[in-house]
Amino acid sequence: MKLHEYQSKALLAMYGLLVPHGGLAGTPAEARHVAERLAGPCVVKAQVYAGGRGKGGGIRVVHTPHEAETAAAAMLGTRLVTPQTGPQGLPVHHVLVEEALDIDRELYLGITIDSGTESVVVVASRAGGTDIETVAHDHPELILRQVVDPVVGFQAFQGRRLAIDMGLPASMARSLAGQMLALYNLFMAKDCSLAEINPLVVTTDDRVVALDAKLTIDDDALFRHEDLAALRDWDQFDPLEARAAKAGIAYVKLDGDVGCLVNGAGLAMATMDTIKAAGFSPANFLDVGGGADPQRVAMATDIILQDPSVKRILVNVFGGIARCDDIARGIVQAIPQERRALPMVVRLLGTNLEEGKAIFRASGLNVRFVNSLLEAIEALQALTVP
Amino acid sequence: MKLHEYQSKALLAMYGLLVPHGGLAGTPAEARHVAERLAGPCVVKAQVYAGGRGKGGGIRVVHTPHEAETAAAAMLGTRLVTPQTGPQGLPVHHVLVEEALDIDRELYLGITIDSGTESVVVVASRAGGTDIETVAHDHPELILRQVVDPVVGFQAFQGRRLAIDMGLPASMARSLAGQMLALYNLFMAKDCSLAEINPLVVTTDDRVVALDAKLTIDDDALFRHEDLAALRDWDQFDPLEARAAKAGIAYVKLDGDVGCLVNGAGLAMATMDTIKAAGFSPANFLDVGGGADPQRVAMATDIILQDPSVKRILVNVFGGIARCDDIARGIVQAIPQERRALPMVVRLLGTNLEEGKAIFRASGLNVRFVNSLLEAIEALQALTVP
Amino acid sequence: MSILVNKDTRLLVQGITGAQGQFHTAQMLAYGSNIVAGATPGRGGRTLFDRVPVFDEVEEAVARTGANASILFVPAPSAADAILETADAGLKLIICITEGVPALDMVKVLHVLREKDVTLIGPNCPGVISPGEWCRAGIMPLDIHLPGRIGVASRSGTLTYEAVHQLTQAGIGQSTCIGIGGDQLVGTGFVDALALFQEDPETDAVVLIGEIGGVKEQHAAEFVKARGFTKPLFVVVAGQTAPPGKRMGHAGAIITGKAALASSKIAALQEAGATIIPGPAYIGETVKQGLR
Amino acid sequence: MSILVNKDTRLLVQGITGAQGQFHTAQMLAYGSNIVAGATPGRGGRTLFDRVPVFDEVEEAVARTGANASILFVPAPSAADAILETADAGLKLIICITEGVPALDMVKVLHVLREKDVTLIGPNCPGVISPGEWCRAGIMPLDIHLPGRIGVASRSGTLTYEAVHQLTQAGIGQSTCIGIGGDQLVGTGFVDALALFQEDPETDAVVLIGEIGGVKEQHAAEFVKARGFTKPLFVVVAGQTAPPGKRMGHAGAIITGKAALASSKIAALQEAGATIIPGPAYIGETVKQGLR
Repeated sequence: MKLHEYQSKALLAMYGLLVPHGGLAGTPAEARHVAERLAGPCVVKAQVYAGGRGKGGGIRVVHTPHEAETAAAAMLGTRLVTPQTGPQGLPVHHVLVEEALDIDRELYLGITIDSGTESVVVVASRAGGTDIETVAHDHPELILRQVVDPVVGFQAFQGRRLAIDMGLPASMARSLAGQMLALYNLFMAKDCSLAEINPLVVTTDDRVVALDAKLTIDDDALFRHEDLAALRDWDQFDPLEARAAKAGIAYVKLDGDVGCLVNGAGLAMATMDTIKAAGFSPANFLDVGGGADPQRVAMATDIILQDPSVKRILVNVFGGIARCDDIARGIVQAIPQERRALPMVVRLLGTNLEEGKAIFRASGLNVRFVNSLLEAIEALQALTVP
Repeated sequence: MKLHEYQSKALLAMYGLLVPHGGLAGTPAEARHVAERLAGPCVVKAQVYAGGRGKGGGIRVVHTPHEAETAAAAMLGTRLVTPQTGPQGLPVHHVLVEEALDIDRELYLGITIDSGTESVVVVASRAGGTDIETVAHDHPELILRQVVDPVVGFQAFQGRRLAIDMGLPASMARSLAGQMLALYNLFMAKDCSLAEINPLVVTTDDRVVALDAKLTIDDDALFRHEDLAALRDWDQFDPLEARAAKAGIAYVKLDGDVGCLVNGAGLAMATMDTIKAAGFSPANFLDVGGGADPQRVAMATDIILQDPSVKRILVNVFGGIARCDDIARGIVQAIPQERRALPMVVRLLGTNLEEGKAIFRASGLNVRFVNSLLEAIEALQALTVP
Repeated sequence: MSILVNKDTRLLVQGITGAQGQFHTAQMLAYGSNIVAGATPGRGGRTLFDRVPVFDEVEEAVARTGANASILFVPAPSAADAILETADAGLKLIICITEGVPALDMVKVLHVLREKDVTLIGPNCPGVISPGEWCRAGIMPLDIHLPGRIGVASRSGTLTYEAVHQLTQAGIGQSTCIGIGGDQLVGTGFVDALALFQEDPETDAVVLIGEIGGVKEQHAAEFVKARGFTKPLFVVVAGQTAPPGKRMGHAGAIITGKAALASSKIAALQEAGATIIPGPAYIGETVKQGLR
Repeated sequence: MSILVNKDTRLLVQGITGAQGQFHTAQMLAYGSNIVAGATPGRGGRTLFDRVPVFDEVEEAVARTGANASILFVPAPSAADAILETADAGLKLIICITEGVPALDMVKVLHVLREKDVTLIGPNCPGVISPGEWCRAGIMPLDIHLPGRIGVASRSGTLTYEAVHQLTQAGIGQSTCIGIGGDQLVGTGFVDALALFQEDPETDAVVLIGEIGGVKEQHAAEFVKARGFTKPLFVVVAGQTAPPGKRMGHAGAIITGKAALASSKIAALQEAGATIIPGPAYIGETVKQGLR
């Protein structure tokens, strides 16, 4: 689960990291008030679940409270489009107004879990302020890593080593190591899957400040962080994805026209690959999840149908536990009268297969049954879209 | 560093353990007020740094607020003598007034560090409410242990296992495991060297409550627990021991008449053994600590002299780093005119030995120099006490 | 023969009294698996299916029944505790079906298991089945497997079933099928699975089903290149059409960086000498032709 | 020969720029120890005593000077970090003089060191000296040692010096003297020290100086009984007159339970066949007679 920048920074501050002075504003007037309080040049930053905001006009440097108000007015209530949001952008309901700092260097600091070493790793780079994946690709030597021993946790010496290897003077290594330890403590305490400060800046007066911050909490650990779980901002999701997520369905909107309904993430991806192999493009990724009970199947079907691009549907439920009649009932129930002609290729495996087929046949839906992925490819190719 | 029962219980409660309702009282009237608020039978408990309070009259069950006031009046301002305090007892400045509970069973729960496994161990026993060392000696099979893996910490299954092996019903195992985990979290967070709940009671309505609690904080870790360090109650120390501790001198008052001043704990114990071998008894254990600078030596000498039992002194400073003239100066400076005749056996090794001897000789003190422990034995035996 | 589980596997089911645990215990018994005990804290003392005694504690279950492997259907918040309890009781094979175990729990648990030399399959996996041994320690459909000499290893559940189904339809039997689990951190990776299949005289070839995300397939490729696995290897990688930066259901199925792309994985495995299956629809067909 | 340190020891001094570090570095150099580098975070770049380069990081110090052992004079709050840094840099012998390291820090540090097969002496110890090799990695007085063939192992600092002094006065030289440290948790115990002395062809016998508290002496007795150590062993246990329940300076020197009593320790060691020295005053005399 992503957190907004302002939420991430509040946690950073709680764990002892320096963040710029500032305040959250939901209206242009509030933005002006924050800027008045800060008394100096400020930065107005749109709060959305995406990076690349600078390129989309979501970060503005302002010099007066009036400018802050104007900048906030230009952002609030709009949808911000950045290289990471897709063309529809994300809604801006809040802006963060912060003091502008005099920056000497921009560093990168990130913590994540590395499956190779099965450990938490702290990643740092002197090349902060830019896209870290680009740095990793173009200048891998600038990406420094320290693997954390789970017995003792992150150690100060590792922080000093990262600081020195980033080219910082030894005199600053200790304080930077302290900031890294603080971020590590936050990462562990809040079950983060990613904690990223980019850039972590060194100011001209040698303070180390988190200029931006991005925390992602491990969804699987939210059961022990009810306070954080409550922070999820559903407005930042595609409405269909949000609806699916609330129902426990993994759904990702894509740009093709073949809707697909599958159980299991791996099989769902394989089904998308199969759609592509047939010469089409998937309209979505959809994993209806374990059990595939009728209500969930109906909900999943409805979500697929809400996407206006969908011209045909491929159902691929590999049961064993799943009852085919339940699945058929769920789908039939969810398809409204006016969409009954939508061509569907259905591949079911499980108990009560014949009963399921009978329900489909009785429904009047435009269904073609197949027994394998190979047949599904052929069936998709043979479809005539009305 | 020991904590008082009420301080320990406040920490327990903070970590989610159940403790009896109650309040601290510094006067009989306050004790009455607490008892009025609790409205029911209460227990009045003297707050001293020692166990065995029941045997010394430091724990009284009362049935009315008036009785609570009377019991508190009988304790407050006195010195409580228990089997663990020595004959001089410890001063009672506060009593804890708590609700009396209906008890079904009394368990023992303790956490400490085991040097054998180099791990934290959780110890539990169904034989709570009694001296656990006696239980360990007479019924070792009643002492259950779980070694904690430092990677993952104490696990719920270990708690359930301890609970079941203590004979508790499986239905209670989970909640007891939760209490154990809470105590473990406290132990780790506060750098305890001992966390003991004895008894941990199961009430007749199946609540698990810490009836008594004893936390000892690792002195070496107090640098990261300033809040706890401030809780040290110097009134609970022998005044000489307190003065020594504040100066960084390890001093323990004993019941012989040979004062000894030594550097190093092991050598100090060896010196005590040597005093015994000479047919005398040590008046104290005293490790003057590293460096043995003149101020510390003077302070240590003064502490020894404050003990009226001291009839002779053995100085054993095995230097290398220590300068004998410094040591001589420290001792000479600390001995007042009227004690100059006190017989002293001095064994010094280090630089400037001759200068040190010269200072002693010039001082008029009654000093006999020796070169070895064997000579020290002979010298002690040859002493004539004025 | 087979790897990991066989006729001598004496299986303990943890979380046996839950809905999923009971359902799959019935299925495993129906398949022929030798389930000797169940365990659920606070629910010990009963007997399920007229033959499976349930205990409060794993230690007791092991002591009383000689269980030598365990399959876990416990809630995700208790999974770390249950795995550690099982390892503490001395079992050397633990199969964790549970989905949604926090990643930081697994960091710690795996560290302990590596020290103790315990094999963990999963978490978030369909388990292991050795059809020729009639041992199913998992949740896979009962009727898709065929005893034979091909090993299957996969990160996905239903995609494993798909692969097995295609193999069986093509008349190709399986020695053992392992779902290693969809999470970023799992106990047994592709490399471990390949090493086991390499040593198994009754496995002739392996079908490996990869996915986008992570570098597990690259590790497998390195292992093969280093001659750790020398039998024929057939590979399909799902998610070739998944767009970057989007989370696709599984915790691990998110593309970040080039290594995580299906194309990078396929290239690495091809370079290592594996036969690349052109797409998920062609598993049975490709393996059948490749084994001729 | 000797154990742990010898002529080939290339010593790093951590915390070299502090008062204690500088003082003892001078002393060690004076004795003849081969000190190749120093390290203090934030103080790198200078050279001390005209010959010892100081680095910010242990890793760099090792890489640049080939140091193969380290002695630590760091503040107690940084000791765990410094030990871990040293182990991470690949050194296999770490001598931690620092006193006052929190016990829970040591629980974790020791767990890591055991995994990495690193030998730690201390903390809270006087270090190690091999007189015949002119290598002093410690803080013991310079002028009390005599090259020879007796090993000394002790929990106490000054009591070790006392023992060594008595031996030297009696004309008995030492191969290596180890102060294992006064804390409850130390890296190298009596058992480890005895095992090393057993293997050292130039050590003929060992003097072990125990103390009240803990069970380290009992472990030594068990090791001797199990024939892990078969050379002559002389033992004195300090604190026979210390009253129970009182903390005597050292973290570990508190008597709790019967095992912690001097008498229990002496009985165990006597049963194992050790020669019991009647008191701390008689170490030189007893060993001299025993060796005849």
